[in-house]
Amino acid sequence: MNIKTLFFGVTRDIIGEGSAIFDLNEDLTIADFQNILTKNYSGLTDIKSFAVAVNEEYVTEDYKIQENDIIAIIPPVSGG
Amino acid sequence: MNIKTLFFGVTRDIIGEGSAIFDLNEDLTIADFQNILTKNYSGLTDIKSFAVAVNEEYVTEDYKIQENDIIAIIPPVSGG
Amino acid sequence: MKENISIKLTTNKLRLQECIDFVQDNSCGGIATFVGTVRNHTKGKEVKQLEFSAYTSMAIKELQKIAEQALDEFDILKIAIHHAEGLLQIGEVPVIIAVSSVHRGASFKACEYAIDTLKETVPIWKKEYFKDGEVWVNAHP
Amino acid sequence: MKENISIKLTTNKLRLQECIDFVQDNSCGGIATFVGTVRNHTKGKEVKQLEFSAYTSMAIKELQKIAEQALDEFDILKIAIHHAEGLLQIGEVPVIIAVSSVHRGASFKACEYAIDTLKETVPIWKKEYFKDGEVWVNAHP
Repeated sequence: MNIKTLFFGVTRDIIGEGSAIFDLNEDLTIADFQNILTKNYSGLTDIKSFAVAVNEEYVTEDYKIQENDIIAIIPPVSGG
Repeated sequence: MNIKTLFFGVTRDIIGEGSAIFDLNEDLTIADFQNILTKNYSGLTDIKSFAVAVNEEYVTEDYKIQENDIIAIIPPVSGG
Repeated sequence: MKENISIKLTTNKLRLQECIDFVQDNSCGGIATFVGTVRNHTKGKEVKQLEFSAYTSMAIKELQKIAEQALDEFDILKIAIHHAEGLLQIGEVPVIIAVSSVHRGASFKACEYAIDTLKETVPIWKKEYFKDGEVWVNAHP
Repeated sequence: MKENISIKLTTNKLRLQECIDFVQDNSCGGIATFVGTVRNHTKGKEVKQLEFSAYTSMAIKELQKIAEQALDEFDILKIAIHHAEGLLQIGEVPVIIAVSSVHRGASFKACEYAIDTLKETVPIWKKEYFKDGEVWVNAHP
Protein backbone atom coordinates (compact mmCIF):
# COMPACT_ATOMS: atom_id res chain seq x y z
CA MET A 1 0.00 0.00 0.00
CA ASN A 2 1.17 3.55 -0.72
CA ILE A 3 1.62 5.64 2.41
CA LYS A 4 2.19 9.36 2.35
CA THR A 5 4.74 10.60 4.85
CA LEU A 6 5.38 14.21 5.87
CA PHE A 7 8.73 15.57 7.02
CA PHE A 8 9.26 18.70 9.11
CA GLY A 9 12.08 20.74 10.57
CA VAL A 10 15.48 19.06 10.58
CA THR A 11 13.97 15.92 9.02
CA ARG A 12 12.78 17.84 5.99
CA ASP A 13 16.30 19.22 5.53
CA ILE A 14 17.81 15.69 5.74
CA ILE A 15 15.28 14.12 3.34
CA GLY A 16 15.43 17.11 1.04
CA GLU A 17 11.68 17.34 0.64
CA GLY A 18 8.53 17.85 2.71
CA SER A 19 6.75 14.63 1.82
CA ALA A 20 7.26 11.26 0.14
CA ILE A 21 5.19 8.21 -0.80
CA PHE A 22 6.37 4.83 0.50
CA ASP A 23 5.09 1.49 -0.78
CA LEU A 24 4.72 -0.48 2.47
CA ASN A 25 3.65 -4.06 3.24
CA GLU A 26 0.57 -4.59 5.38
CA ASP A 27 0.83 -5.01 9.15
CA LEU A 28 3.87 -2.81 9.62
CA THR A 29 4.18 -0.86 12.85
CA ILE A 30 5.58 2.62 13.26
CA ALA A 31 8.75 1.01 14.69
CA ASP A 32 9.12 -1.09 11.52
CA PHE A 33 8.62 1.99 9.37
CA GLN A 34 11.26 3.91 11.33
CA ASN A 35 13.73 1.08 10.59
CA ILE A 36 12.88 1.32 6.88
CA LEU A 37 13.45 5.08 6.94
CA THR A 38 16.84 4.81 8.65
CA LYS A 39 17.94 2.23 6.02
CA ASN A 40 16.88 4.55 3.19
CA TYR A 41 18.19 7.81 4.64
CA SER A 42 21.52 7.57 6.42
CA GLY A 43 21.07 11.04 7.94
CA LEU A 44 18.03 9.97 9.98
CA THR A 45 20.06 8.53 12.87
CA ASP A 46 17.92 10.23 15.52
CA ILE A 47 14.59 9.15 14.12
CA LYS A 48 13.97 6.53 16.82
CA SER A 49 13.78 9.36 19.34
CA PHE A 50 11.40 11.43 17.19
CA ALA A 51 7.64 11.45 17.70
CA VAL A 52 5.31 10.22 14.99
CA ALA A 53 1.80 11.38 14.17
CA VAL A 54 -0.76 9.53 12.09
CA ASN A 55 -3.59 11.59 10.66
CA GLU A 56 -2.60 14.54 12.84
CA GLU A 57 -2.59 12.62 16.13
CA TYR A 58 0.48 11.40 18.03
CA VAL A 59 0.83 7.58 18.01
CA THR A 60 3.13 5.15 19.82
CA GLU A 61 5.64 2.99 17.94
CA ASP A 62 3.44 -0.13 18.14
CA TYR A 63 0.71 1.56 16.07
CA LYS A 64 -0.13 -0.61 12.96
CA ILE A 65 -0.05 1.45 9.79
CA GLN A 66 -3.28 1.29 7.75
CA GLU A 67 -4.34 2.10 4.20
CA ASN A 68 -4.81 5.88 3.69
CA ASP A 69 -2.88 6.82 6.82
CA ILE A 70 -0.88 10.01 6.55
CA ILE A 71 2.25 9.68 8.65
CA ALA A 72 4.21 12.67 9.95
CA ILE A 73 7.71 12.48 11.41
CA ILE A 74 7.84 15.00 14.24
CA PRO A 75 11.37 15.94 15.33
CA PRO A 76 11.61 17.63 18.76
CA VAL A 77 9.29 20.62 18.64
CA SER A 78 10.52 24.12 19.49
CA GLY A 79 7.56 26.46 19.25
CA GLY A 80 6.79 29.25 21.70
CA MET B 1 3.47 68.04 70.89
CA ASN B 2 1.22 68.48 67.86
CA ILE B 3 1.05 65.37 65.67
CA LYS B 4 -0.54 65.33 62.25
CA THR B 5 -2.55 62.21 61.52
CA LEU B 6 -3.88 61.10 58.12
CA PHE B 7 -7.03 59.05 57.60
CA PHE B 8 -7.82 56.92 54.56
CA GLY B 9 -10.60 54.74 53.23
CA VAL B 10 -13.25 53.75 55.74
CA THR B 11 -11.41 55.63 58.51
CA ARG B 12 -11.67 58.90 56.60
CA ASP B 13 -15.44 58.38 56.27
CA ILE B 14 -15.76 57.68 60.02
CA ILE B 15 -13.65 60.66 61.07
CA GLY B 16 -15.25 62.88 58.46
CA GLU B 17 -11.96 64.33 57.28
CA GLY B 18 -8.65 63.28 55.77
CA SER B 19 -6.37 64.61 58.47
CA ALA B 20 -6.34 66.00 61.97
CA ILE B 21 -3.83 67.45 64.45
CA PHE B 22 -3.63 65.84 67.88
CA ASP B 23 -1.86 67.37 70.88
CA LEU B 24 -0.09 64.34 72.37
CA ASN B 25 2.09 63.85 75.43
CA GLU B 26 5.67 62.69 74.96
CA ASP B 27 6.56 58.99 75.06
CA LEU B 28 3.28 57.70 73.71
CA THR B 29 3.35 54.55 71.62
CA ILE B 30 1.18 53.81 68.60
CA ALA B 31 -0.89 51.51 70.85
CA ASP B 32 -1.50 54.41 73.27
CA PHE B 33 -2.49 56.65 70.38
CA GLN B 34 -4.92 54.04 69.06
CA ASN B 35 -6.59 54.02 72.48
CA ILE B 36 -6.90 57.81 72.39
CA LEU B 37 -8.47 57.64 68.93
CA THR B 38 -11.05 55.01 69.93
CA LYS B 39 -12.03 57.16 72.93
CA ASN B 40 -12.49 60.23 70.71
CA TYR B 41 -14.23 58.50 67.78
CA SER B 42 -16.74 55.82 68.74
CA GLY B 43 -16.88 54.55 65.13
CA LEU B 44 -13.23 53.45 65.18
CA THR B 45 -13.91 50.09 66.84
CA ASP B 46 -11.68 48.19 64.38
CA ILE B 47 -8.70 50.50 64.68
CA LYS B 48 -6.66 48.05 66.77
CA SER B 49 -6.57 45.73 63.76
CA PHE B 50 -5.55 48.49 61.34
CA ALA B 51 -1.98 49.08 60.26
CA VAL B 52 -0.21 52.33 61.09
CA ALA B 53 2.47 54.14 59.12
CA VAL B 54 4.79 56.83 60.40
CA ASN B 55 6.43 59.05 57.82
CA GLU B 56 5.27 56.70 55.04
CA GLU B 57 6.69 53.52 56.59
CA TYR B 58 4.73 50.81 58.40
CA VAL B 59 5.45 50.68 62.15
CA THR B 60 4.52 48.27 64.94
CA GLU B 61 2.30 49.31 67.83
CA ASP B 62 5.23 49.70 70.23
CA TYR B 63 6.72 52.50 68.10
CA LYS B 64 7.28 55.66 70.22
CA ILE B 65 5.76 58.72 68.56
CA GLN B 66 8.22 61.59 68.07
CA GLU B 67 8.02 65.31 67.33
CA ASN B 68 7.24 66.00 63.64
CA ASP B 69 6.06 62.46 62.95
CA ILE B 70 3.24 62.19 60.45
CA ILE B 71 1.04 59.26 61.39
CA ALA B 72 -1.25 57.51 58.93
CA ILE B 73 -4.03 55.11 59.90
CA ILE B 74 -4.08 52.38 57.26
CA PRO B 75 -7.30 50.34 57.18
CA PRO B 76 -7.07 47.00 55.30
CA VAL B 77 -5.80 47.83 51.83
CA SER B 78 -7.68 46.71 48.72
CA GLY B 79 -5.70 47.82 45.72
CA GLY B 80 -5.12 45.75 42.60
CA MET C 1 14.01 55.30 40.03
CA LYS C 2 16.10 52.49 38.61
CA GLU C 3 16.30 51.90 34.88
CA ASN C 4 14.72 48.47 35.18
CA ILE C 5 11.68 49.61 37.22
CA SER C 6 8.64 51.56 36.04
CA ILE C 7 6.16 52.62 38.74
CA LYS C 8 2.99 54.65 38.12
CA LEU C 9 -0.01 55.65 40.19
CA THR C 10 -2.20 57.72 37.93
CA THR C 11 -5.71 58.96 37.17
CA ASN C 12 -5.01 58.38 33.46
CA LYS C 13 -6.06 55.20 31.68
CA LEU C 14 -3.41 52.47 32.09
CA ARG C 15 -1.83 51.23 28.86
CA LEU C 16 -0.62 47.64 28.59
CA GLN C 17 1.54 48.32 25.54
CA GLU C 18 3.45 50.97 27.51
CA CYS C 19 4.29 48.37 30.18
CA ILE C 20 5.27 45.78 27.56
CA ASP C 21 7.46 48.30 25.74
CA PHE C 22 9.16 49.21 29.02
CA VAL C 23 10.05 45.64 30.04
CA GLN C 24 10.81 44.39 26.51
CA ASP C 25 14.50 43.75 26.08
CA ASN C 26 16.39 42.11 23.24
CA SER C 27 17.88 39.64 25.68
CA CYS C 28 14.51 38.63 27.12
CA GLY C 29 12.77 35.43 26.09
CA GLY C 30 9.38 36.18 27.57
CA ILE C 31 7.12 38.66 29.31
CA ALA C 32 4.50 37.72 31.88
CA THR C 33 1.78 40.24 32.62
CA PHE C 34 -1.16 40.57 34.94
CA VAL C 35 -3.99 42.87 33.95
CA GLY C 36 -6.56 43.50 36.67
CA THR C 37 -10.08 44.25 35.50
CA VAL C 38 -13.12 45.63 37.31
CA ARG C 39 -15.56 42.79 37.95
CA ASN C 40 -19.30 43.43 37.58
CA HIS C 41 -20.18 41.53 40.75
CA THR C 42 -18.89 40.84 44.24
CA LYS C 43 -20.40 38.29 46.61
CA GLY C 44 -23.46 38.05 44.35
CA LYS C 45 -24.12 41.80 44.23
CA GLU C 46 -23.90 43.80 41.03
CA VAL C 47 -21.12 46.40 41.05
CA LYS C 48 -21.78 49.63 39.14
CA GLN C 49 -18.34 51.21 39.36
CA LEU C 50 -15.25 51.34 41.56
CA GLU C 51 -13.22 54.10 43.09
CA PHE C 52 -9.58 53.77 44.06
CA SER C 53 -8.02 56.18 46.50
CA ALA C 54 -4.45 56.03 47.74
CA TYR C 55 -1.99 57.40 50.26
CA THR C 56 -0.17 58.42 47.14
CA SER C 57 3.36 59.19 48.36
CA MET C 58 3.54 56.05 50.51
CA ALA C 59 1.86 53.88 47.86
CA ILE C 60 4.53 54.81 45.33
CA LYS C 61 7.25 53.91 47.85
CA GLU C 62 5.60 50.55 48.54
CA LEU C 63 5.20 49.80 44.82
CA GLN C 64 8.87 50.63 44.34
CA LYS C 65 9.78 48.24 47.19
CA ILE C 66 7.81 45.42 45.57
CA ALA C 67 9.60 45.97 42.27
CA GLU C 68 13.00 45.98 44.01
CA GLN C 69 12.16 42.83 45.97
CA ALA C 70 11.03 41.11 42.76
CA LEU C 71 14.32 42.02 41.07
CA ASP C 72 16.25 40.75 44.09
CA GLU C 73 14.35 37.53 44.50
CA PHE C 74 13.72 36.38 40.92
CA ASP C 75 15.97 36.15 37.89
CA ILE C 76 14.14 38.87 35.95
CA LEU C 77 15.27 41.75 33.76
CA LYS C 78 12.68 44.52 34.18
CA ILE C 79 9.38 45.12 35.91
CA ALA C 80 6.57 47.65 35.45
CA ILE C 81 3.79 48.16 38.03
CA HIS C 82 1.12 50.68 37.08
CA HIS C 83 -1.96 51.34 39.23
CA ALA C 84 -4.98 53.55 38.61
CA GLU C 85 -6.55 56.09 40.96
CA GLY C 86 -10.07 57.52 40.82
CA LEU C 87 -13.31 56.19 39.34
CA LEU C 88 -13.23 53.09 37.13
CA GLN C 89 -16.08 51.53 35.17
CA ILE C 90 -16.73 47.78 34.70
CA GLY C 91 -14.07 46.24 32.44
CA GLU C 92 -11.57 49.07 33.03
CA VAL C 93 -8.09 48.31 34.30
CA PRO C 94 -7.02 49.18 37.88
CA VAL C 95 -3.61 47.51 37.69
CA ILE C 96 -1.05 46.25 35.19
CA ILE C 97 2.11 44.34 36.06
CA ALA C 98 4.61 43.30 33.40
CA VAL C 99 7.84 41.36 33.99
CA SER C 100 10.51 40.28 31.52
CA SER C 101 13.10 37.56 31.98
CA VAL C 102 15.48 35.41 29.99
CA HIS C 103 13.64 32.26 31.09
CA ARG C 104 9.88 32.45 31.47
CA GLY C 105 9.41 30.72 34.83
CA ALA C 106 10.95 33.66 36.67
CA SER C 107 8.60 36.16 35.01
CA PHE C 108 5.50 34.23 36.05
CA LYS C 109 6.71 33.88 39.63
CA ALA C 110 7.71 37.54 39.91
CA CYS C 111 4.46 38.74 38.36
CA GLU C 112 2.35 36.69 40.77
CA TYR C 113 4.54 37.76 43.69
CA ALA C 114 4.08 41.42 42.73
CA ILE C 115 0.29 41.34 42.48
CA ASP C 116 -0.05 39.24 45.66
CA THR C 117 2.19 41.61 47.61
CA LEU C 118 0.57 44.73 46.14
CA LYS C 119 -2.79 43.55 47.42
CA GLU C 120 -1.32 43.09 50.92
CA THR C 121 0.92 46.07 51.47
CA VAL C 122 0.25 49.03 49.17
CA PRO C 123 -1.95 51.73 50.77
CA ILE C 124 -4.64 51.86 48.10
CA TRP C 125 -8.33 51.44 48.88
CA LYS C 126 -11.16 50.33 46.67
CA LYS C 127 -14.74 51.45 47.13
CA GLU C 128 -17.44 49.46 45.37
CA TYR C 129 -20.59 51.26 44.25
CA PHE C 130 -23.80 49.22 44.18
CA LYS C 131 -27.30 50.24 43.12
CA ASP C 132 -28.19 50.72 46.80
CA GLY C 133 -25.01 52.17 48.25
CA GLU C 134 -21.26 51.93 48.43
CA VAL C 135 -18.75 50.09 50.56
CA TRP C 136 -15.00 50.10 51.23
CA VAL C 137 -13.68 46.67 50.25
CA ASN C 138 -12.16 44.65 53.16
CA ALA C 139 -12.79 47.55 55.52
CA HIS C 140 -13.92 45.19 58.27
CA PRO C 141 -11.64 42.14 58.09
CA MET D 1 -14.26 26.45 17.86
CA LYS D 2 -15.74 27.17 21.28
CA GLU D 3 -16.76 30.68 22.23
CA ASN D 4 -14.23 30.80 25.07
CA ILE D 5 -11.22 29.72 22.98
CA SER D 6 -9.29 31.74 20.41
CA ILE D 7 -6.57 29.86 18.47
CA LYS D 8 -4.41 31.38 15.74
CA LEU D 9 -1.37 30.26 13.77
CA THR D 10 -0.54 33.08 11.42
CA THR D 11 2.13 34.80 9.35
CA ASN D 12 0.65 38.15 10.42
CA LYS D 13 2.04 40.12 13.35
CA LEU D 14 0.51 38.94 16.65
CA ARG D 15 -1.47 41.56 18.55
CA LEU D 16 -1.63 41.45 22.36
CA GLN D 17 -4.63 43.75 22.56
CA GLU D 18 -6.61 41.37 20.34
CA CYS D 19 -5.93 38.54 22.82
CA ILE D 20 -6.80 40.73 25.81
CA ASP D 21 -10.02 41.90 24.16
CA PHE D 22 -10.97 38.29 23.43
CA VAL D 23 -10.51 37.01 27.00
CA GLN D 24 -11.79 40.14 28.73
CA ASP D 25 -15.13 39.50 30.37
CA ASN D 26 -17.18 41.66 32.70
CA SER D 27 -17.18 38.87 35.28
CA CYS D 28 -13.40 38.45 35.18
CA GLY D 29 -11.17 39.85 37.88
CA GLY D 30 -7.86 39.45 36.11
CA ILE D 31 -6.03 38.46 32.96
CA ALA D 32 -2.65 36.72 32.94
CA THR D 33 -0.67 36.80 29.73
CA PHE D 34 2.57 35.41 28.41
CA VAL D 35 4.26 37.20 25.53
CA GLY D 36 7.17 35.34 23.97
CA THR D 37 9.88 37.46 22.41
CA VAL D 38 12.77 36.62 20.12
CA ARG D 39 16.00 36.65 22.12
CA ASN D 40 19.14 38.05 20.53
CA HIS D 41 21.36 35.26 21.84
CA THR D 42 21.29 31.54 22.54
CA LYS D 43 24.05 29.64 24.33
CA GLY D 44 26.30 32.65 23.93
CA LYS D 45 25.82 33.03 20.18
CA GLU D 46 24.20 36.06 18.61
CA VAL D 47 20.90 35.28 16.88
CA LYS D 48 20.08 37.35 13.76
CA GLN D 49 16.52 36.18 13.15
CA LEU D 50 14.23 33.20 13.68
CA GLU D 51 11.99 31.20 11.42
CA PHE D 52 8.99 29.23 12.64
CA SER D 53 7.52 26.48 10.52
CA ALA D 54 4.61 24.27 11.51
CA TYR D 55 2.63 21.19 10.65
CA THR D 56 -0.18 23.67 10.45
CA SER D 57 -3.31 21.52 10.54
CA MET D 58 -2.01 19.37 13.41
CA ALA D 59 -0.56 22.34 15.27
CA ILE D 60 -3.95 24.03 15.33
CA LYS D 61 -5.53 20.84 16.69
CA GLU D 62 -2.87 20.59 19.41
CA LEU D 63 -3.28 24.26 20.36
CA GLN D 64 -7.02 23.69 20.60
CA LYS D 65 -6.42 20.67 22.87
CA ILE D 66 -4.22 22.74 25.19
CA ALA D 67 -6.92 25.40 25.44
CA GLU D 68 -9.59 22.79 26.20
CA GLN D 69 -7.40 21.10 28.81
CA ALA D 70 -6.71 24.47 30.45
CA LEU D 71 -10.46 25.18 30.61
CA ASP D 72 -11.08 21.70 32.09
CA GLU D 73 -8.29 21.82 34.62
CA PHE D 74 -8.33 25.40 35.87
CA ASP D 75 -11.14 27.68 36.97
CA ILE D 76 -10.76 30.08 34.05
CA LEU D 77 -13.21 31.90 31.79
CA LYS D 78 -11.50 32.28 28.41
CA ILE D 79 -8.17 31.57 26.78
CA ALA D 80 -6.42 32.83 23.65
CA ILE D 81 -3.31 31.15 22.18
CA HIS D 82 -1.83 32.85 19.13
CA HIS D 83 1.40 31.67 17.47
CA ALA D 84 3.37 33.15 14.59
CA GLU D 85 4.72 31.37 11.51
CA GLY D 86 7.52 32.51 9.20
CA LEU D 87 10.47 34.83 9.75
CA LEU D 88 10.71 36.89 12.95
CA GLN D 89 13.24 39.56 13.87
CA ILE D 90 14.78 40.15 17.33
CA GLY D 91 12.15 41.55 19.72
CA GLU D 92 9.22 40.31 17.64
CA VAL D 93 6.58 38.08 19.18
CA PRO D 94 6.30 34.37 18.31
CA VAL D 95 3.59 33.56 20.85
CA ILE D 96 0.92 35.22 22.98
CA ILE D 97 -1.21 33.47 25.57
CA ALA D 98 -3.94 35.30 27.48
CA VAL D 99 -6.19 33.80 30.15
CA SER D 100 -9.01 35.39 32.12
CA SER D 101 -10.50 34.17 35.38
CA VAL D 102 -12.63 35.37 38.26
CA HIS D 103 -9.74 34.80 40.70
CA ARG D 104 -6.24 35.51 39.47
CA GLY D 105 -4.40 32.40 40.67
CA ALA D 106 -6.17 30.23 38.10
CA SER D 107 -5.15 32.53 35.23
CA PHE D 108 -1.49 32.38 36.16
CA LYS D 109 -1.53 28.59 36.49
CA ALA D 110 -3.42 28.09 33.22
CA CYS D 111 -1.17 30.52 31.34
CA GLU D 112 1.99 28.79 32.52
CA TYR D 113 0.45 25.37 31.81
CA ALA D 114 -0.42 26.47 28.27
CA ILE D 115 3.04 27.78 27.36
CA ASP D 116 4.79 24.80 29.00
CA THR D 117 2.57 22.32 27.14
CA LEU D 118 2.79 24.23 23.84
CA LYS D 119 6.57 23.93 23.96
CA GLU D 120 6.28 20.15 24.46
CA THR D 121 3.50 19.05 22.16
CA VAL D 122 2.66 21.49 19.36
CA PRO D 123 4.35 20.62 16.04
CA ILE D 124 6.07 23.93 15.43
CA TRP D 125 9.80 24.21 14.75
CA LYS D 126 12.13 27.12 15.27
CA LYS D 127 15.23 27.71 13.17
CA GLU D 128 17.82 30.14 14.52
CA TYR D 129 19.89 32.15 12.06
CA PHE D 130 23.40 33.08 13.15
CA LYS D 131 26.05 35.10 11.32
CA ASP D 132 27.72 31.85 10.28
CA GLY D 133 24.77 29.57 9.61
CA GLU D 134 21.43 28.32 10.84
CA VAL D 135 20.21 25.54 13.10
CA TRP D 136 16.95 23.83 14.02
CA VAL D 137 16.45 24.35 17.76
CA ASN D 138 16.39 21.12 19.84
CA ALA D 139 16.77 19.05 16.66
CA HIS D 140 19.22 16.70 18.35
CA PRO D 141 17.97 16.17 21.88
